[in-house]
Amino acid sequence: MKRFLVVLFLALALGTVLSSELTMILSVTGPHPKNFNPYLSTGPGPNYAAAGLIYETLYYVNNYTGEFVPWLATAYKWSEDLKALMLEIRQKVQWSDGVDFTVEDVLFTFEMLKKFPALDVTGVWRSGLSSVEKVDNKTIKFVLSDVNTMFLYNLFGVYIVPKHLWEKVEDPSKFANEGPIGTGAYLLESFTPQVFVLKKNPNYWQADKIKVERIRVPAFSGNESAQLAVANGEIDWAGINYPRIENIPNPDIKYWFVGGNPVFVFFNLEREPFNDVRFRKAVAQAIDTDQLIKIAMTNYAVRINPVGIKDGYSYLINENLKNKWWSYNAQEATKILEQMGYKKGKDGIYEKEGRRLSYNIIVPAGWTDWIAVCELVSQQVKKIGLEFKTTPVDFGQYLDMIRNKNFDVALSWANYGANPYIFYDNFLNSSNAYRGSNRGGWIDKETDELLAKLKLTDDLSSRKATMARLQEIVVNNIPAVPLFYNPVWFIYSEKNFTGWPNEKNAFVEPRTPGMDKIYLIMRLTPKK
Amino acid sequence: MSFILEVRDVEKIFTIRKGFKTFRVMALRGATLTLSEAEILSVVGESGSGKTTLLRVIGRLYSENKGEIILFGSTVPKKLNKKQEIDFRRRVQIVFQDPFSSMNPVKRVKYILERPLRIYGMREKDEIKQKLEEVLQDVELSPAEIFLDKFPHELSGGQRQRVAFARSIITAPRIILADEPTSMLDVSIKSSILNLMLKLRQEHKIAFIHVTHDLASARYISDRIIVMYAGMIMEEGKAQEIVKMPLHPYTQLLLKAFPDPRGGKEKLSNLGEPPSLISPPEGCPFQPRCKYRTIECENLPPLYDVGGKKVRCVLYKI
Amino acid sequence: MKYFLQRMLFYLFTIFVAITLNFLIPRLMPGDPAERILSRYEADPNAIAAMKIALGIETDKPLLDQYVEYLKNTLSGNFGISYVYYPVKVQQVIQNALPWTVGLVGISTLISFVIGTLLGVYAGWNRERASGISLLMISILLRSIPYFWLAMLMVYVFGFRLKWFPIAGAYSSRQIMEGFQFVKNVLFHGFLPSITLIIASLGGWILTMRNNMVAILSEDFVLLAEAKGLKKKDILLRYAARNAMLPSFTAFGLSLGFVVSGALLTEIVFSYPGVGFTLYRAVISQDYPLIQGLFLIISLSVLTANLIVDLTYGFLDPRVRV
Amino acid sequence: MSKEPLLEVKNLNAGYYKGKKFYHAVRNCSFVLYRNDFLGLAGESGCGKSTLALAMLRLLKAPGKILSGEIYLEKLNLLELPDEELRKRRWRDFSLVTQSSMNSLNPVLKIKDQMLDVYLEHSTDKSRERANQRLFEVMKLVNVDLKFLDSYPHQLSGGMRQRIVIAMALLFSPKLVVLDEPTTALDVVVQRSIIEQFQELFHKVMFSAILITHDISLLFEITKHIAIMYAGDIVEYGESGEVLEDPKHPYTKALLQAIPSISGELKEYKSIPGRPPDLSKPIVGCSYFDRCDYAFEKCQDVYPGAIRLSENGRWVKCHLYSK
Amino acid sequence: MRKLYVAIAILGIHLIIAAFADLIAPYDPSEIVNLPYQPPSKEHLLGTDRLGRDILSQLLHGSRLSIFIGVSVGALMTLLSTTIGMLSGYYGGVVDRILSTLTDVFLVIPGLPLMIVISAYIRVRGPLVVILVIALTSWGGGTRIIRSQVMSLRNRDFVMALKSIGESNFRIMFFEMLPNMFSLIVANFFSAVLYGILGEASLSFLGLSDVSKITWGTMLYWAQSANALLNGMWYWVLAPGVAIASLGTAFALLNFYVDELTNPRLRRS
Repeated sequence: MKRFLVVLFLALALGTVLSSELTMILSVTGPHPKNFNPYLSTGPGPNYAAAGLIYETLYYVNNYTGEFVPWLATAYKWSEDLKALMLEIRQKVQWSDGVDFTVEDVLFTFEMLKKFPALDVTGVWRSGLSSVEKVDNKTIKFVLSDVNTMFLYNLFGVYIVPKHLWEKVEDPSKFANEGPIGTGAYLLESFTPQVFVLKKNPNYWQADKIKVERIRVPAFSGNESAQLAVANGEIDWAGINYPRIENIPNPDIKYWFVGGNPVFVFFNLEREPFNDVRFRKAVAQAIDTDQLIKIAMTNYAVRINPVGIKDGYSYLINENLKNKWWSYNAQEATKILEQMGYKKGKDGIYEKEGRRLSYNIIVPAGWTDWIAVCELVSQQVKKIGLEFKTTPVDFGQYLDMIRNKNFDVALSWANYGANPYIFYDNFLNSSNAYRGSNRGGWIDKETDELLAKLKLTDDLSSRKATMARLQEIVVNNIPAVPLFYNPVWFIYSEKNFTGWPNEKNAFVEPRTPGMDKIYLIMRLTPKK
Repeated sequence: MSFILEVRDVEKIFTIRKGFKTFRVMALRGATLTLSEAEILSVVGESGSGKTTLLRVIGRLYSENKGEIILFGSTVPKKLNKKQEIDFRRRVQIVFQDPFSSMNPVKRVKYILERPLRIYGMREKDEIKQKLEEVLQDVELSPAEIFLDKFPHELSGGQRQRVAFARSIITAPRIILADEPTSMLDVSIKSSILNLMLKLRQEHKIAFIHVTHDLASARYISDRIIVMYAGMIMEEGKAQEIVKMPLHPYTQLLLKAFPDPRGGKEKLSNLGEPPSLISPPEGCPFQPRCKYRTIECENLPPLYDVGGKKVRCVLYKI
Repeated sequence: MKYFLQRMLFYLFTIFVAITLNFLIPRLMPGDPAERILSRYEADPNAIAAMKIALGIETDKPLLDQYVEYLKNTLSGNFGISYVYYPVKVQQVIQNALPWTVGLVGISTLISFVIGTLLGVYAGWNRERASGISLLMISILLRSIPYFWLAMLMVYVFGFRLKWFPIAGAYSSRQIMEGFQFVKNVLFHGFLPSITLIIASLGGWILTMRNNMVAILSEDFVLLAEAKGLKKKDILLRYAARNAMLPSFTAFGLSLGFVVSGALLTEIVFSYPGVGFTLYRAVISQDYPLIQGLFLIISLSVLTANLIVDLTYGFLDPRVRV
Repeated sequence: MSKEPLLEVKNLNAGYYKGKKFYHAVRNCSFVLYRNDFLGLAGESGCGKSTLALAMLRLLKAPGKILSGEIYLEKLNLLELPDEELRKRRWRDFSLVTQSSMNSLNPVLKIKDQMLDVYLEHSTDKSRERANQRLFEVMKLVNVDLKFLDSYPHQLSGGMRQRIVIAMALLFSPKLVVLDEPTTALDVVVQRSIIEQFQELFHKVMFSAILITHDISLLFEITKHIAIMYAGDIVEYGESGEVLEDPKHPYTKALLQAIPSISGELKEYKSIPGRPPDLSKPIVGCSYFDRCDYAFEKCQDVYPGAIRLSENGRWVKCHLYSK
Repeated sequence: MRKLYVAIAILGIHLIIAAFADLIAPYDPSEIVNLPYQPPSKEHLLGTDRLGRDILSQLLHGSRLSIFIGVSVGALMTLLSTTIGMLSGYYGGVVDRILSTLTDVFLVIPGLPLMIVISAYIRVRGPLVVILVIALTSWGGGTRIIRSQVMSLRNRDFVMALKSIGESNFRIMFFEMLPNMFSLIVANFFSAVLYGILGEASLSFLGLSDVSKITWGTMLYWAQSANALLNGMWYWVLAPGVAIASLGTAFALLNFYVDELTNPRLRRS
């Protein structure tokens, strides 16, 4: 009844539908909970909209280009010893309730994160921040306990909230923030669990760049209905998975799947025979990743190279190493196994000393495309005489098994982060062994030292040299077999807006959760 | 001659649960009786009179709340152990009212008859077979082979009741407790079962306690009759005498009510219905319906001896 | 009165069992539920750390203490905070979902029960005729069809192919509607799931009622009603159906549990934002507080419905009236 | 007594299907019921007496079936009457009291409502007042307190229920009341009081009755005429006293020999050996043939027709009495 | 009678398919034999799935596990409900009060939500878990029926008669009474199998079973997750559903047939 009245009220208040209105699907999660707290990221929903469209960060880090775009801060500067960071705060910015945005707000935000670690989702305080100080009305200083040049990535993930409102909140980690007031480009205009609408903030500090008047976010409770809405051309931007999207007959509907996190076949490096690099190499050469992408991922995944460096960072690739990059070669794989002393059994599976090369490859239950990948991988390795049995397990158990080193082979991913440095740290750092993205447990002193070195400098050539050595380690040792980048789902319609990113106009990773949204929307132009 | 069975002051109360309340049903109040060798004793009464309860208490299907049952001079314990039970069951057998339901419909006659023997320890195949044939002859089902392989539903009611009797005599018991053995049978074969009982008494010296509501059958086969009402024995005496000269007003009523084609009946007026067993009337249970009721009936009279008969009525107070 | 009290006691006991099951199941299962939910956010270790604090997950208390606390919380209606809809409270999530389920499932079940029972009366009365036999066969067939599959076919045929009805949701999220238009829209969205539910559960009702009718029709009082020269309509309804309904009515209460189950799958297929769909979402995203809360609410509503059926049964059957 | 026939059943054949088998439960039955007559129909279980009762009131439902025959109620052939016509005559002209009173009342309706259902259905005067008045009358007739009108059947004792069923049967002073084992489930004393009640009514309210029971002693005691049924057929008919004293049919004779009696000399009772024939199989000659001590050749092959024995309507179906 | 023949015919076809799936099926059901999402053609009568496996072969092979799970659930449920119903009905008194309260509790707690909740917590997935979860949450109805039958049997004279010859309770229950309830138990079994088949399909459809095993339920799960209907691959959804419904119908018919036999009041003349 209540909801009915709300809808009724909105209907009367709103009147006609405006032309430059963007309809987008942030994610398919069912009815919207009224939650505009940008820090609460457990369930995707209106809080996704809050992050970026209503609240903003100090800088926007473009993961696609690696570019740092000044946002609520206009400049940053490291101190000589790289232990302090000075930020210039943008002036003449107002909160949407008319109060001025000041250094105090920034200070308050970081102090709040310190007080409520639950809100510190990017981990600024956990990655070495020791204090935040206001220098003057324009400048704020971040003091670190240790040198960590990667700190920027933690820092620029924090959304700044207004002090004058949030200081009254008793526990901001349980604060749903139903009436959000931010510095961002949009204001909450109407809300129902089925749909909420954001309208342009007329006082936005870069209001002239915003041509999208309204953003409508309908709630979809099921993939089917969301997909149907997409197919019917009702959606301008959908961050959802759509199997066989190429079958949609509507010419306006386009998609661009940029590579996200890389997917690997991980081995438990503590176990035989996975601790033998020859065996790992045999598996790597047995897998035809093109086929995986084409069939299991229905062409939506993005090709990966053996060192896992994305195109945007190709300048980091160690060209000298390219001749050592391996590729699909089943005969070579068989040869390696033979050399290792394995003999083919009656069933065509290699064995040595009575041990068959038969292993379970674990994959989270319900992740249907990955299960498909596993099935295909099994078929591929079977051809060289290996048996990988697809074993979908409950997700919690899956992570448990990896964490407890209780697996042989796993299909899993590594968190790429903002750039290849972060990716390599996630992927290879022994501190991330089993618990983090280093799922196979690659433990190597040299690797760890190289990764530490990356944090101590912000000099590109020095980083490049370190990266080159890391790539060598990866290519020589194959800690895991990279298969492809998982797609970032991005479906758009050219019916109402132009300026979308795509292969030809690749300026952003079009993700829905954070700041990428506003960066993208600023580049959209209504058609009429 | 000593009695083979004595029942002394047996009381049986059932508790039934209805919602939160429990009710005590006074099914049997102070029943006392004796049984001599090869005697047929009929217990007559309407439904709810406690006659079946009495039989089942004696037959150890229920255990009494009070009182004593003495079999061959020794008291039968309330709870029998395995050995006592077999010993008891061997000597005392029960025949049930409904031959259509007193035998497991999915078992053959052979199995039904064999079970008691096996329970009581007979293992020899030939011995068992011989025994089976013997008892079937005894109950006049011959040739035995035809019947052994039949299922109960393939037999007529009378035949089934004969099988039931065969089962009960197979362990050579001394007492058979027969619970309305003819009430479910067709009129034309009723008497054959009665005759069978007479024959078994004759040939095997088996004593019967025969529970029935059919006075005519009771008169026909029994030596003595006990009349029960509302869980109590109201009158006891020789069968012929009870029927010819009933003493207790209830017995008189029962006899008058009993259909008799030749009886020019005097009219009974509407005489009400038997009392509730949960809260039976004070004193004589029959007094609310009794036309001779006096103030004295408020107290329960004892069984008076009146010329060889016993009767529970103040009219016969000496 | 005694009867009611006894039933009440039984339901209280059952609620207690349901609550306890709810408490025990996650704790009896191997693994730590807290860890499991957190591990979803492994993507960023920083986020996990933050989450762990936010959700305030403590697991090292003795089981009994946890139980007592759980009982206290549950009885005071505090089911905790949903993980998926954080920081929304579980009871709020349920409150949003419940009206839709009650509306959709309640109405459909009632309609199905009424139609099914009437058809059952018909099938029982005409059990020798072709019409009765075909009704019987249809209900046997309907009983063997998975609810969700029927729902999928409905979506495909009437939603996707013919485009007569929307395929999902409780009302349109694309336009903003005024009063009557909104009601119309809700009814329009509810039509297909409702029809699915009605058809899918119809078989059971027909079968139950038909069998009851067949049994009752052989009773003496029905024969006597005919001997009395009563009209066929009266015999059928006042004598036969009136009595045949009694077991059906009890079955109605009992099968509410099954209806909720059936509706659950139907809700999922139609993405209908009711309790069942919310449960499904909670399960796939391992939102344990929400799972627990929902299961409790589902059990409670089924129990309440059962209780109501029990209480009203007395009005239908004088024999249990005290 | 007027010898005007009220109900005439002629060559009635009926039975029921059990699986594929047809049980020919009523074979060639014929009898006459006179006005204000009290006819007893005696037979053992399975002899077809209940089928006959239902068939003659056209209440035999599938799987039961009437094969052939004629049933005249005052010259009106019930079997040819249109359904609606028959329905309207039911209970006004003839009523039925069935076997177990336990099941003959609708458990969910008050006694009063059940009575009103019938009364308002058939009465020309639909006024409630008149209806209530009539209800009170019949309740008084069977000596039941009016307060029980507001009871549900389960609240009454068996005897009470049976009285009410009888009261209901007399709502319209029908010409014929058929009582199918009305007292079987009751204790002797209650049975006696109900029978007495009924006899009284029989004298008070002029109607004819057919009493069906297996309790032959009772039947002989209270009815005017008696019909002995065996294997689906009435084998002997006559005044009760006459049949009792001088049974003609060998079956009747044997039956009377087999029933222990409460009075008279104590003698040995003999049951009838053998069992009745299988009704699903055709019977050519006399159905009692294989159990009969007097049977001769003809009995096996030739169906014995009814042989009138005396002027007062007594007849028997037995070849012993054919010339 | 015709019901019986129809049921036996359907069941027979399913059993034959299940037994000879290897011979009948054109392909290995888990082998990738073509491009994914192929429409029906001569090579693939029901097309291929998202991996390029033959859907028809999956349908044929799927009957094995579907039938196995259905029958196992039926057997387990029947075992549980017979034993509990028997003990509860035979002993009466306190035993009965405890057992029948337990039964009632399980009867009113909604089964599928409970199954889903349990499945959500159980980490191990597989046919055995599915069987256990379905059977352990759903034995209440059967138990009630058995119990009431036992209670009516217990008061039959033959049980009294057996007690009177000193037969043991165990023998009375399981050798004497049980055969009398045979058809009831069989009817119970059939309806439990139906329940098991539908239950498995439901759990699998929700992805709560081991979806890498091929059953009709998991086929529907895959079809749904591949958006089969919106992509016009209706045959992928239709085929397993028809298979479930037909097998279910066979058991429902058997159940009804035996029910009619058992319950004379339902018997058709």
